[in-house]
Amino acid sequence: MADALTQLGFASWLSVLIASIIKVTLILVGGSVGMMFLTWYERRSISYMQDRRGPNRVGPQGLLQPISEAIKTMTKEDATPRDADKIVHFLAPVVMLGATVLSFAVIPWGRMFPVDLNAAVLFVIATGGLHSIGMMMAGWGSNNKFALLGGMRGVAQLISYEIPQVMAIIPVVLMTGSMSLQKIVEAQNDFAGLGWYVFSPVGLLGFALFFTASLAEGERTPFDIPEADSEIIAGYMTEYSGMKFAVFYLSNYMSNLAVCFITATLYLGGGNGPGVDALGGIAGGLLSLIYFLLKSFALFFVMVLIRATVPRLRVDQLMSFAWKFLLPLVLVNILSASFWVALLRWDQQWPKLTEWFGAPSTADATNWGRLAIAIVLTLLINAGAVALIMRLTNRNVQKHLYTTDEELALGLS
Amino acid sequence: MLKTEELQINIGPQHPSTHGVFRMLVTVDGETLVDLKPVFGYLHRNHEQLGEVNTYLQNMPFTDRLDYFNSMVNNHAYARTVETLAGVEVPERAQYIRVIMDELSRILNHATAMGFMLGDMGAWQTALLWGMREREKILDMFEYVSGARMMCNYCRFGGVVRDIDDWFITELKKLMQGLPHYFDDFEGLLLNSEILLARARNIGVLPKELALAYSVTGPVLRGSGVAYDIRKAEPYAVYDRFKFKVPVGTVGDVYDRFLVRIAEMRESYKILEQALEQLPDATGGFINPKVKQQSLKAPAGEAYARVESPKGELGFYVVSDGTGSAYRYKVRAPSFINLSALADMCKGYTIADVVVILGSIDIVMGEVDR
Amino acid sequence: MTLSHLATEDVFVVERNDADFRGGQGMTKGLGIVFRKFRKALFGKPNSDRADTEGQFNVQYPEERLAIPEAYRNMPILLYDDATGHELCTSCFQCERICPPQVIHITQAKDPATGKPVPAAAKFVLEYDTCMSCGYCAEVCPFDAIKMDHDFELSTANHPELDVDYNRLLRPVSYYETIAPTMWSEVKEQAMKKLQNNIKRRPGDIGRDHGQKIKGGAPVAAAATPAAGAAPAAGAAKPRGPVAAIGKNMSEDKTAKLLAIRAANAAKRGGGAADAAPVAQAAPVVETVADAPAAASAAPTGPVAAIGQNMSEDKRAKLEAIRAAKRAQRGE
Amino acid sequence: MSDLQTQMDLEQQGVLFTTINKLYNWGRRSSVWPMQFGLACCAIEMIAAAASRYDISRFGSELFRASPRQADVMIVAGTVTKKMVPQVVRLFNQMPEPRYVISMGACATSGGPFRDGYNVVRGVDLYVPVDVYIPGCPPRPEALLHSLMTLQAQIDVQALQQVRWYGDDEGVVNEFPIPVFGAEGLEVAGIPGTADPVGGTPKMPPFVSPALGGKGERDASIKALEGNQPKPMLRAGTVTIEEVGHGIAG
Amino acid sequence: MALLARGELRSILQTELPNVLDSRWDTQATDQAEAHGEGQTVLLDFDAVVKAEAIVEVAHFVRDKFGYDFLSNITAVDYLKHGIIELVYQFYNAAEGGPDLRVRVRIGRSPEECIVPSLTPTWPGADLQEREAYDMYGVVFPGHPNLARIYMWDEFKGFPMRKDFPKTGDKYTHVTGE
Repeated sequence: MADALTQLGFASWLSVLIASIIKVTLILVGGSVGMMFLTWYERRSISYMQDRRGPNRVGPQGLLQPISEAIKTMTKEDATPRDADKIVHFLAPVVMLGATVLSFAVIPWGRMFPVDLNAAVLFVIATGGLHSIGMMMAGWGSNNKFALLGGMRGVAQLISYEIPQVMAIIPVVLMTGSMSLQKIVEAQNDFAGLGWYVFSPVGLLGFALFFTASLAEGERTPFDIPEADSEIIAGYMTEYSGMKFAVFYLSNYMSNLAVCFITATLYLGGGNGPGVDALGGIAGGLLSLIYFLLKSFALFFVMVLIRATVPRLRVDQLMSFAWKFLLPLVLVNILSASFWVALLRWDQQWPKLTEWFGAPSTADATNWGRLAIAIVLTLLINAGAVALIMRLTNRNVQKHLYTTDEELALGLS
Repeated sequence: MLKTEELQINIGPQHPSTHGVFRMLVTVDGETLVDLKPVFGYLHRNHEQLGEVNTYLQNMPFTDRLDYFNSMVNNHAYARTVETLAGVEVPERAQYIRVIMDELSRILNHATAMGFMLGDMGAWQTALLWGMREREKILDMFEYVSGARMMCNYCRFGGVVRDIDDWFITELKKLMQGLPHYFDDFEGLLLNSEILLARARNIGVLPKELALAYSVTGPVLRGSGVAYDIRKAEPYAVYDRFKFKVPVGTVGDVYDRFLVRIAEMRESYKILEQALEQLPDATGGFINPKVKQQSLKAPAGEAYARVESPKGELGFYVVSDGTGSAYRYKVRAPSFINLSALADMCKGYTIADVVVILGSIDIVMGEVDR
Repeated sequence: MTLSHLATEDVFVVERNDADFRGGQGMTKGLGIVFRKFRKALFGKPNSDRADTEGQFNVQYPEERLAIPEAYRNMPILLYDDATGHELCTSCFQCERICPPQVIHITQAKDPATGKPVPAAAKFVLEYDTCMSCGYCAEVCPFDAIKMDHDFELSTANHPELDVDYNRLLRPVSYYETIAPTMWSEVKEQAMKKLQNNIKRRPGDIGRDHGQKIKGGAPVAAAATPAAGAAPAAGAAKPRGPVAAIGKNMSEDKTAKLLAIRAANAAKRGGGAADAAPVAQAAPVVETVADAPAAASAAPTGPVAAIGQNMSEDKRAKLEAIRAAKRAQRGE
Repeated sequence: MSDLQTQMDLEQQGVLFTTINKLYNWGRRSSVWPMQFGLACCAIEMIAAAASRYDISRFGSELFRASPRQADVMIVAGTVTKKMVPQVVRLFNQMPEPRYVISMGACATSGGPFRDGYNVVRGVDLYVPVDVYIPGCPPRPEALLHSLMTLQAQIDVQALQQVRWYGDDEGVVNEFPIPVFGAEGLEVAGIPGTADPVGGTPKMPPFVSPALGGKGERDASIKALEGNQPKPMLRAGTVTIEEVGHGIAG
Repeated sequence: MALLARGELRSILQTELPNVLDSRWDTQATDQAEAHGEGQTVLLDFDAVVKAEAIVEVAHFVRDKFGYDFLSNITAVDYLKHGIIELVYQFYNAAEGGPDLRVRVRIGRSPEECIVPSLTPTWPGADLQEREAYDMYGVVFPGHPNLARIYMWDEFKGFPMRKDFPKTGDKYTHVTGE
């Protein structure tokens, strides 16, 4: 965009500045409008799952509902508890929102990239990690037992789930050979825009693991423990009202939006889809944006569906799920990803193999044989790992259930 | 070992998952619960004292407000007590109508109670709202016969206030067409859900002997493996004419109570089917016309009558001094006494489990505090 | 433990399936069921029958209403005869005595000439704010003078307004006949016969003076709230939508009639300004409002608009007049 | 609000201010978040109002906030007992302005059928000002929705420059006194003696509803109903508590 | 292990545990005389009235001997005119079903006499009911682990369910004059 402005006759520093301002504005507006739509979307869809209608009276089909809520929360009295740590209490929502908005800098909108960072994946994860600081600040600054409990739970959860989340991305990075989100999207453009990673066994498992870990990162059911209504009131947000609460709310939903965007980008091909390349230009860009939003909102629908269906886990179960279930699977997935890469991209790793078999590529549709071997091999590894871990988990549960050995034997037979 | 400090937390009286205004003084070590002290009285509205001032008939609508989910059952128990005291005959049709209402109440109570428990677990209202949906459909019918949705005030001494008509029976049959689908959906939603199993299995275990010592009744007792159901142990109304089974659990945990309640809904369905089949025609009348409702005077004496309310043994102990109102009026409220087992059930589990265990006991504060 | 009171076939142990392999299939099944419900609620036909367990169950309250069964009891009202204006109440104190929370307060009327009690009530105060809607007053009344109303839209900002006096308790017999035709037809003859007997024992205007007050248009400050609200809101109350059919349905003409009466009452109590316009228009409004889709969004302001406690008396009258005119326009 | 009201506002304030005012009111009226706070029977009807058939979410009010800090309206749904009323007042004090109270049902409004009891408060408006009262025991869910619409109508007629929470009005009370448990009943700061004795009439009048212009003051004009016969509560003997003594508790 | 008929317990106790019966209420005749007469406070006696200090022994006796292991209900009744408070214990036989078995204890109303040993150590289900009787009637249960007020606040004085508790019950309404 800066280049276009320079061509129009602006000084180079000015064009960079203008371009940046425009981008920042677009990100902020896009993020908040997306968040508002998201709240409406969640409330309406969860309503229909429960045979009711949901907000439909404020504006057409209730679309203006989030705006009215924004007006209300912004004008509501801002109460700070008397014994709170005022500065920390004030800064917590700022940190939360800041972290979320930062992550939007690298998130692509279809094929439009605000900033193409070559370590974008790391950047997203890093900004996600900032949330835990905001939560801890909120929990500590409020001087409230429930808030503190919520903050502690939140930090523990975020830190433990960041590990499987990061490691679930490694296969994608391996397969692409880059950490740039743009490269990742480009790499999924084979097969007429349908060469998404999710269609490979590695990507499928990676998708499932990443999505699950992201649910925990975004405090969505079944991992909404930091703000578990029925246990600890509103968690770390208990003492927040008015605008600060609105900022928490905003950042929560924006980070959910970010999670959906990132998942769609990493595994569902971002803005790729049939017809995007064929159209090209602005029309193609728009189509890719539509594809991208559709994918993201479909993912969010799954989140809503899960929220409407399942109860939440307990804290210890949450932890053991992260460490005993997600982490081993993620490691296995990295293993099978390296097999996949070795089979399909050995030209970069082992030149000797290239001499024997020729240069392989996923884009090369003639290499069906190698692709098939890769799929079968990784599928076997992944499926075997999943089956084994589940078996072990079941065993653990039954061990826990039955006290005596006979009963255990009975349960296992 | 690291030295840890115990933390005292107040859960309630205003807390989303205390089912009203119940307060628990919880001592935790980390997230593990060390001690739990229930605190009552936030909804103590002098029910028993008012029962000594009111005449027998005047007290009937007050019993509605005890366990406000099952006003029909409360009415039944109270009417039975006063009938025992005053020696009033009840026509057969009225008995059947009361049974129908009781079993409908049981279905709606279990449907919503399980919904509340799952809501406490964090399933975002879905199970609750599906239960509430069935409840609304049943309440429509209650409203039609009694005039009110929740506070039915339906029983009178020696019968019921209004007969059920064809509309009611047709609608009941329609309702019963739908109920099995609801049961299936409800079971499919969560019965085998891995997260529910993780949250409910082996949580809040109450062994058989302890359950008896704690005098718990209803699904909590049966979940612990004691097959004690007043409808079988001391049959009242016309319950001895129906074929139904008493579901019992084996472990006595939250999951068993959950399963027992689902099974009980299905058994209630069977009773409803049989009651509709056996329902006598209207010639016998639906109320004993000889009873003077407003100026009923019971002879001096005492009476205790109990029914199997969805929450357990609901009994009224009434002492009469021969006047038009009770001298002593005491309610044996099931959820009140079931609560005495709470502390024991919760020890050693985490805070997150406490709300689930509380939900699995299925309390109603109107009855606990009276 | 032996369970001698229970036969073994009467007991069964619930199946825990503890040993089953759990690999996420239970959760997936749950998600599937929720998605099916979602699909049925969004695209399927709305719930129309008590046997349905899926489909949209929602009734959009101010515009769509559930039919209320005849037996429904909300708050007690007193009846007066349309033709003569005589109240049915004879102040026999039966209801006051039976009332469990003791919210009925009656003062018997006295013959001004002789000072002897007359079978009519001079004052009748009912505390709506405490009434527990048990329906005993209506049950015991030997003269069928006190009945349970179906109007539940009584919320107000003014607490004293909830101690309702005679003027605001009175409804014509025709009103009750509309809301509960069968229940009234059972007692009608007997009630009217008793009323005729009582009228003979009432000298002058006693037993009718409250009705006179209404006709005179004495401003009862807060009375406009429930009643005036009822007119436009009930205008949309044509029980439409399949869910409404679940209850025992009121027929459409019955609803229209009910609206007309409510509107008339509102006009009477609201004072001169509103006079006949809303009464005349009430019935046609039913069709208009229900048919025009745009009116649906306008309707929620109906009951709401009637509140305005901050407004002065004349301002409210002005407003009422404007609204009546608008309604008349729409009706034509 | 109505055209007439709008017309009058326009003449008074000018178009811009009216627009801001309307926007402000619209924002608040369309998203009234209730506090998740149920006391007794009425709470079940409150839940029913949030359930599928009545669905309070259509009005944007389904976000029942468990924390008073984020709630706009406290629906007092059920009997307020003397043991509970300190919590109710505390919760209300914790709510940020603008805040509203809906007194749902007979018990919350006046103590309802239980008002003669020794542990029941005769109306929550003795302790916190109430915006909307709903009679009924319990009110239908529709009645709760109607009360929400009543509240919305009240919000509609508020003017930005007159609302109590923005001005520096002297008389506005923000913190309501939390009653203290005494030996014979509840004691309230500012009221001499036991303000709400057990088994007796409260010695203070209720608060004026904010919807009628109340700013936290009590309505001095209210008195007991004439010709109101007390129900004989003492049935056997006339021995008073002092004679028998209550040595065990003391 | 057998079900007992109403009144049977009294005769069994007379032979098996002769010391536990409360001699003041031994004769049936006086009780019947008290029970009649309209408007009179009643004092009914169908079952065994045992001494306060013997209640634990009797409870164990009926549990071990007859299988009445389920303590369902404890009711306190204040007979103001006679100056006594009666506690009615209702036991059930969980294995055999059937009606309840009532055991009574009669104690004076004054703080010195109003004492009954607690059943909570054996039947933890009695915990809340005994606390209720303490709160409402002022019956003290030695041996109870946590005998505190259950419904009223701790600062409160008096026992509201006793018949002599002052309840004025005058109305308070919001009608502003005429």
